[in-house]
Amino acid sequence: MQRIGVFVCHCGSNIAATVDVKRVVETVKKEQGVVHAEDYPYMCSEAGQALIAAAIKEKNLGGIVVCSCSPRMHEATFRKAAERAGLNPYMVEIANIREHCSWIHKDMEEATEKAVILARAAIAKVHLNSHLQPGESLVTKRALVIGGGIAGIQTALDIAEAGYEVDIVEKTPSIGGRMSQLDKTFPTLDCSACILTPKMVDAAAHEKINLYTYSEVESVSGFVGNFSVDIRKKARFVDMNKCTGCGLCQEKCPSKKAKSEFNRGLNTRSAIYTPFAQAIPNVPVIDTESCVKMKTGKCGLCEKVCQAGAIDYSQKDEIITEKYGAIVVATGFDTINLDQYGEYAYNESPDVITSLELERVMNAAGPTKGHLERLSDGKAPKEIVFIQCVGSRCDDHRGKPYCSKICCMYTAKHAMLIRDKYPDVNVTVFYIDVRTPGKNFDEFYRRAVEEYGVNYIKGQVGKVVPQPDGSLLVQGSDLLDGKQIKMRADMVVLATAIEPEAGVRKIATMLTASIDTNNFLTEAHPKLRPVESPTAGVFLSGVCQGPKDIPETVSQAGAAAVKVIGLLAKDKLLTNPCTAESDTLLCNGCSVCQNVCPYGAIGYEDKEVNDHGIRETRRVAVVNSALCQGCGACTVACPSGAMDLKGFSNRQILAEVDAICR
Amino acid sequence: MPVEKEFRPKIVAFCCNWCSYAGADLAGSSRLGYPADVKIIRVPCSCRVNPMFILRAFEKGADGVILCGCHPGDCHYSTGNYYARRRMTLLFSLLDYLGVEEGRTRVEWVSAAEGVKFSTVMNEFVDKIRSLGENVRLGDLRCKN
Amino acid sequence: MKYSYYPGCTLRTKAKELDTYARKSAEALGFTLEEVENWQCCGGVYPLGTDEVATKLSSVRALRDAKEKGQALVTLCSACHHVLKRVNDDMKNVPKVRDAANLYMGEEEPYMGETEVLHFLEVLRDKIGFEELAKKVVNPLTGKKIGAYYGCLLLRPGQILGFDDPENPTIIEDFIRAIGAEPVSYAMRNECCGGYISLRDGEKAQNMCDAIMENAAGFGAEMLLTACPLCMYNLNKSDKLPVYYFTELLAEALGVKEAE
Amino acid sequence: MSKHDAEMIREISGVNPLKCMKCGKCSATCPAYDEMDIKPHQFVSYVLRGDIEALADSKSLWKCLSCFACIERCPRNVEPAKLIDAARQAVIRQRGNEADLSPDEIPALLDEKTPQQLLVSAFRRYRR
Repeated sequence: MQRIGVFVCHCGSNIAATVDVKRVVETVKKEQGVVHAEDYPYMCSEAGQALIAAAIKEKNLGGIVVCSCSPRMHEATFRKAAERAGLNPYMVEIANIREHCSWIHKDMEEATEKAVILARAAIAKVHLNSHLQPGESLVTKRALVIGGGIAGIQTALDIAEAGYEVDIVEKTPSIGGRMSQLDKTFPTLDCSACILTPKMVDAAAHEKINLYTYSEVESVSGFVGNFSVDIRKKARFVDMNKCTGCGLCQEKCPSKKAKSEFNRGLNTRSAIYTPFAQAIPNVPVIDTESCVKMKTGKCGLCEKVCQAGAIDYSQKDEIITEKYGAIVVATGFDTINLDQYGEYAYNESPDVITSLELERVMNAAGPTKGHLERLSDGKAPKEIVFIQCVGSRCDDHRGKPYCSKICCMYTAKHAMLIRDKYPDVNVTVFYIDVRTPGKNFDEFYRRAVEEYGVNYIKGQVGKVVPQPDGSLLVQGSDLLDGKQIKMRADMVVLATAIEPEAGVRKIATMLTASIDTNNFLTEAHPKLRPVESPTAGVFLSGVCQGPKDIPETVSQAGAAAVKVIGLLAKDKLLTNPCTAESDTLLCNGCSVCQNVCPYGAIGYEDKEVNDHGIRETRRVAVVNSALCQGCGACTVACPSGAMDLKGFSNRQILAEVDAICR
Repeated sequence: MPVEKEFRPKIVAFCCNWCSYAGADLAGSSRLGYPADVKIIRVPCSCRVNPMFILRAFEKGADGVILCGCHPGDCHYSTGNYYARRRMTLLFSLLDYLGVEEGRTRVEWVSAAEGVKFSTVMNEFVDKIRSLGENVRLGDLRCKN
Repeated sequence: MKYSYYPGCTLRTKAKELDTYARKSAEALGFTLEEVENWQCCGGVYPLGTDEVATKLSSVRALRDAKEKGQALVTLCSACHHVLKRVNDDMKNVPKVRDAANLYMGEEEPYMGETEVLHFLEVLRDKIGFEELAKKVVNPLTGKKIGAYYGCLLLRPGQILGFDDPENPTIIEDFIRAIGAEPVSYAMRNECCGGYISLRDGEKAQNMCDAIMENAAGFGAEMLLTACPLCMYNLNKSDKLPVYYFTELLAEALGVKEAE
Repeated sequence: MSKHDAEMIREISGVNPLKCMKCGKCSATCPAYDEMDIKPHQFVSYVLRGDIEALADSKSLWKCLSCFACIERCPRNVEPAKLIDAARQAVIRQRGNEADLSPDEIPALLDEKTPQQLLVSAFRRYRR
C-alpha cells in the first residue's frame, strides 16, 4: 500500500468551470491509501509544482496522482517535479480530467462524477506502480533529410552549419523540388531560380552534406538516436565521378519523345536527361523506358559521344545502409489529378492549364521560352480566365476538404505578371474568397486589382465549354451582381489543389509517423510541437505537414533543423523504461512472444531456475530492453502469462478497469 | 410513484497512446462532446489489450467495451493493431456466444487527427449500448462460494 | 443469355424504334430481352425527397421480378434507367426507404437491392464488350461523323448511377467507334435538353437544344445519337442536326434493321 | 408556411444547408438560371433564414429541370436541387393539385410527337 497524494488542477476555469474540484478533492480523500489531497488553480505552474514537492516531502508520499490535462501535455512536467522532490518519476499518474472530461461535458454533476472515477482509476493504478529506471542509448550524430526541395535543402543547410553530417535523399535526378519549377515568387516577384540556385549550390558544396539524388528510402528500422535506413540509389547509367556535365549526350540522343516531368509534360525531353539546366548534380540519368539502347540493344550514341566515358549501361540499383540519429521528412507536394473535374475541360483542351503549368509557360526555360501563348495553336491570348479553388475546399468525393493556402496569392501574382507584360490581355479571376493573410499579401492582391486592373468576380465556374473556333466558353456565377456570366476566353488557368507527394504514405509507414486522412503528416502537437512528429526522432519540414508558402516552409525547415540539432547535440538518450519483462519461472520457452515482437527484442537463454525447490536449466525468454519499445504485443501473445509490461502491467490495467466499473 | 431511473451505461474505452488517445485529446480540445459514460484507459498500443481485460470489465459490470487503435498500416509499432484486430474478432464472437451481444464490443481505428471521428464513434457506441440496455454480468465461477 | 427487360411507357408508343431495334440487335448479338410481366410506369422522374416511398414501388416491383428470375434488369430509356438504378440504390443502402417499401409490399422475403440494373449500353460495354460488338458489325457506318448526346439522366448523379464519368463520358463515343463510325466529342454532350420544361415552355427547351446542336455541329458532327425519348423530342425542336436513337444505328450496323 | 416548414424542408431533402460555403457553383452550373427568381444558391439562405413563404411562391420551384448538374458539382454536398424539390413537394402537399398544372390545360400543350415520358414526368413534377 502506497501513501498517495492527489493534486487536482483547476486549469483556470478550463476544468473548474465544469468540474467541482473541491468535491473531487473531498471524495478522493476517502480512497484507500490517499493521505493527501488538494486543489490549485494551475498545478503546472511553478507554485503548483512546489506544492506537489512540498507534499511529497512532508507527507512522505510514495505515489502521486495529478488530475489535470492530458498526460501528453504535462506528464513529463509532473514527473520531473516528483523527481526533484525525491520521488521516482514513474510513481506519478495523470487523470485526464480536461480533454477527456471538463471540455467535452456540460453538466457539472456528470463531469464531477466522471472526474472522480478517472481519479480513482489513476489511484488504483499508482498503487501498483514500481520504481522504474530509464536506460541509456547512444545517439548517432548524423541526420537524414527525405526530400530535396527548398524545405529539405534549408533543413540540411542549417543542420550542417551546426557541424553535423546530413544526407539528403531525393527521388528525382536533381535537388530543387517544386520551387525550381516556379517562375517568380510572391509577393516580391523575385525570380525563383535566382534565389534557389545559390542554396542548391551551397548544399551541394557543403562538406557536411551528402546528396543521394535519384534515390529513395527503402526501409527504416531502429528508433530515436539509432535509426538504420536502407537507401536505394537507382541506376543512373552515368558515372557520377566521370561525367563532366557537358550535355553532349542529351543533344545527340535520338529519342526525344519522353514527356518532360520538369515542364509538367508540356514538352518533351531526351531519354538521357537532366531535368533542367541548373540541375544539381549536373549529371544526367537514362530513362530506361524511352532509351532505344535499353529497349532494343541498338543505338549507344550517348556512349559514343561521351568524351569522359561516363556512360555505363550495366549500372545496377545499389542499396546503401546508413545509421542516423534523426530523420526529417520534407517530401513536399504535387497538384491533384484533375480527371474527375471534367467540367473544366482540362483533359479536352490544351488551353486549359493548371497554375503550375502556367509557371512553366511563363518561364524563359519553359516550353514556350517564356512567351505567353496558347498551347493549342501558339497564338497570343487576349482573354484569360483564372479559376480559384479547383479541388480545394471540396468536401465531396472529388476534391480536398482543406484550403490549399497558396493559390490566392500565386493567382494574383500570375494575373499581375500577365497584365504587366501584356497590357492588352484581359484577366478575369473567379474566386470564392480571396485569402491573403501574410506580410504584404493583401497589399499585393489589391495592387493586382487597383494598379493592374485585374477583374475579380466572386463566384465559381460551373463549366468550361471548348468552342469550335478554338475559344473557351466559361460559364460562371457573379454572386455580387446576381448574374450568371457566359464569357469567351482564350486560356483558362486552374488554381489546382495541392496534396502531399504520392509516396509520403509509404514513407510515413516506414517511419511509423502518423498521417492524417489527407496524407499530411501529423505533428506532435498542433501548436506547441509543430515540426515534430509524434514518433520520437522524426521531424517535419515543408508542405508534407500542411499547405504553406515558401517563407513559411523555410521557417519551418529551420525550426526542424533546430530540433534535430538539439537531439544530435546529446551524447546519450534516456530510454523508455516501460519495457516488457518475462517472469523466468512462468516462461516455458515457446517462442510465441519472439514471433510477434516487431523489434526483434526478445531472445532466449538457458537459465538455471529454482522451481519449488527443483533446480533445473530451462530455455526462457529474455527481453533486450534497449530494443524493446514497449508496445505490449508479447504480453498478450504469451500463453503462460510470463510476459508483462512495466508501467502498463496486467495488474495495473485490471486495477483501472475495476475502478472504472466499480 | 417510483421514478424509473435513466439507464446510464458503464463503458470502458481502451485507447492506444499514439493515435486514439491523441484523437480523444483532440476531440476534447475541439470541444466535441460525447456522453460521460465513456471512461478511457490509456494503453501503449491496441495490442497491449489482453482479452482478459475485457472479460474483467464485463465481469465487473461494464455494459460496453470499445478498443481504439491506429489505422491499419499506421500503427506506431508497425503491426500491433493487426494483432489486436485478430484477437478481438475471436474474443467478440466468443462473447456473443456467451450472451454478450456483438454490439457491446467494438474495435475502431481513430488517428490522432480524427477528433471528429472519435466523438462520433463514442456517441454512436453509447447510443448502441443504451439501446441494448443493461448487460448480463459475466461471473467467475471459481470465485463463487 | 437472358436479361429481364423494362421497356417503360414511351417505348411502346412514341419511341417504338428505340425498342424494336434494340430487340433485333440483342438477338443478333446473342442475348434475349425478356420483358418484365405487368411492369408499371417508373414515374419518369426519381423523387428526391427522403420520405418518398409510394412513388418508388413500381420500380421495386420490377426489380423484385428480375431478382426472382435471377436476371439482371435492362433498360433502354434514360429516365427508366435513372429511376430504377436510384431506387435500387435506395433499397440497397437506405434502410428507411427499404424497410418502408418492404413493409408495404408485404412479401415474405424482403427485397434488398440484389438486382443488377443495366442500361443497354452497359450490356454492350460490360457484358458483350465493344471489341466483340465490332466483330459482329456487318455494315460499318464508315465515314459518319456522329456526336453522342448523353443529357442528364444517364450520367448523374455519377456516384449512384456508376454509368460513366459524369463530366467526361466516353461510352457512347466508344459505341460509335464500335459500329464503324467516327465519334465527335463536344463539351455540351452532358448538358440538359430542357426535360419536361418543354411541356410548358417549348421555346426554352428549343434554345437549350440549339446551343447543344451548335456546339456539336461546330466540331463536325453530322448527326446526334441519344438513348432518351424525351431528349429526342426536345432535340427535334431544333432542326440543325438529325437525331437518331442509338439502337437504330446499332441495328443498321448489325444488318438487322430491316429484318422482320 | 413557417419556421416549422423550414425544418420539414431540411428533413425531406436530407440536406444540411449549413454546409454551404456560398461558392456559387450551383448557380454557375444551372441551365435554368435566367428563368429563376430565386437562384439556386439563394435557396440555401432562404431555408436557413426560414423564409419559406417566399420560396413557396417562387417560380423557381417550377423552373428547376432536375438535371442534377448542381448535385453533381456541388463541392460541399449541399445539392440545391434537393432543396428545391423538397420545397416543391411541400407546396404540392399543402396546396394540393391546384399547385401548378391542371389536367384541363394538358390537351392544348400536346402535339402528335409528345412522348408519354414528358407527360408522366411533368405530372410528377407539377402535381402529385
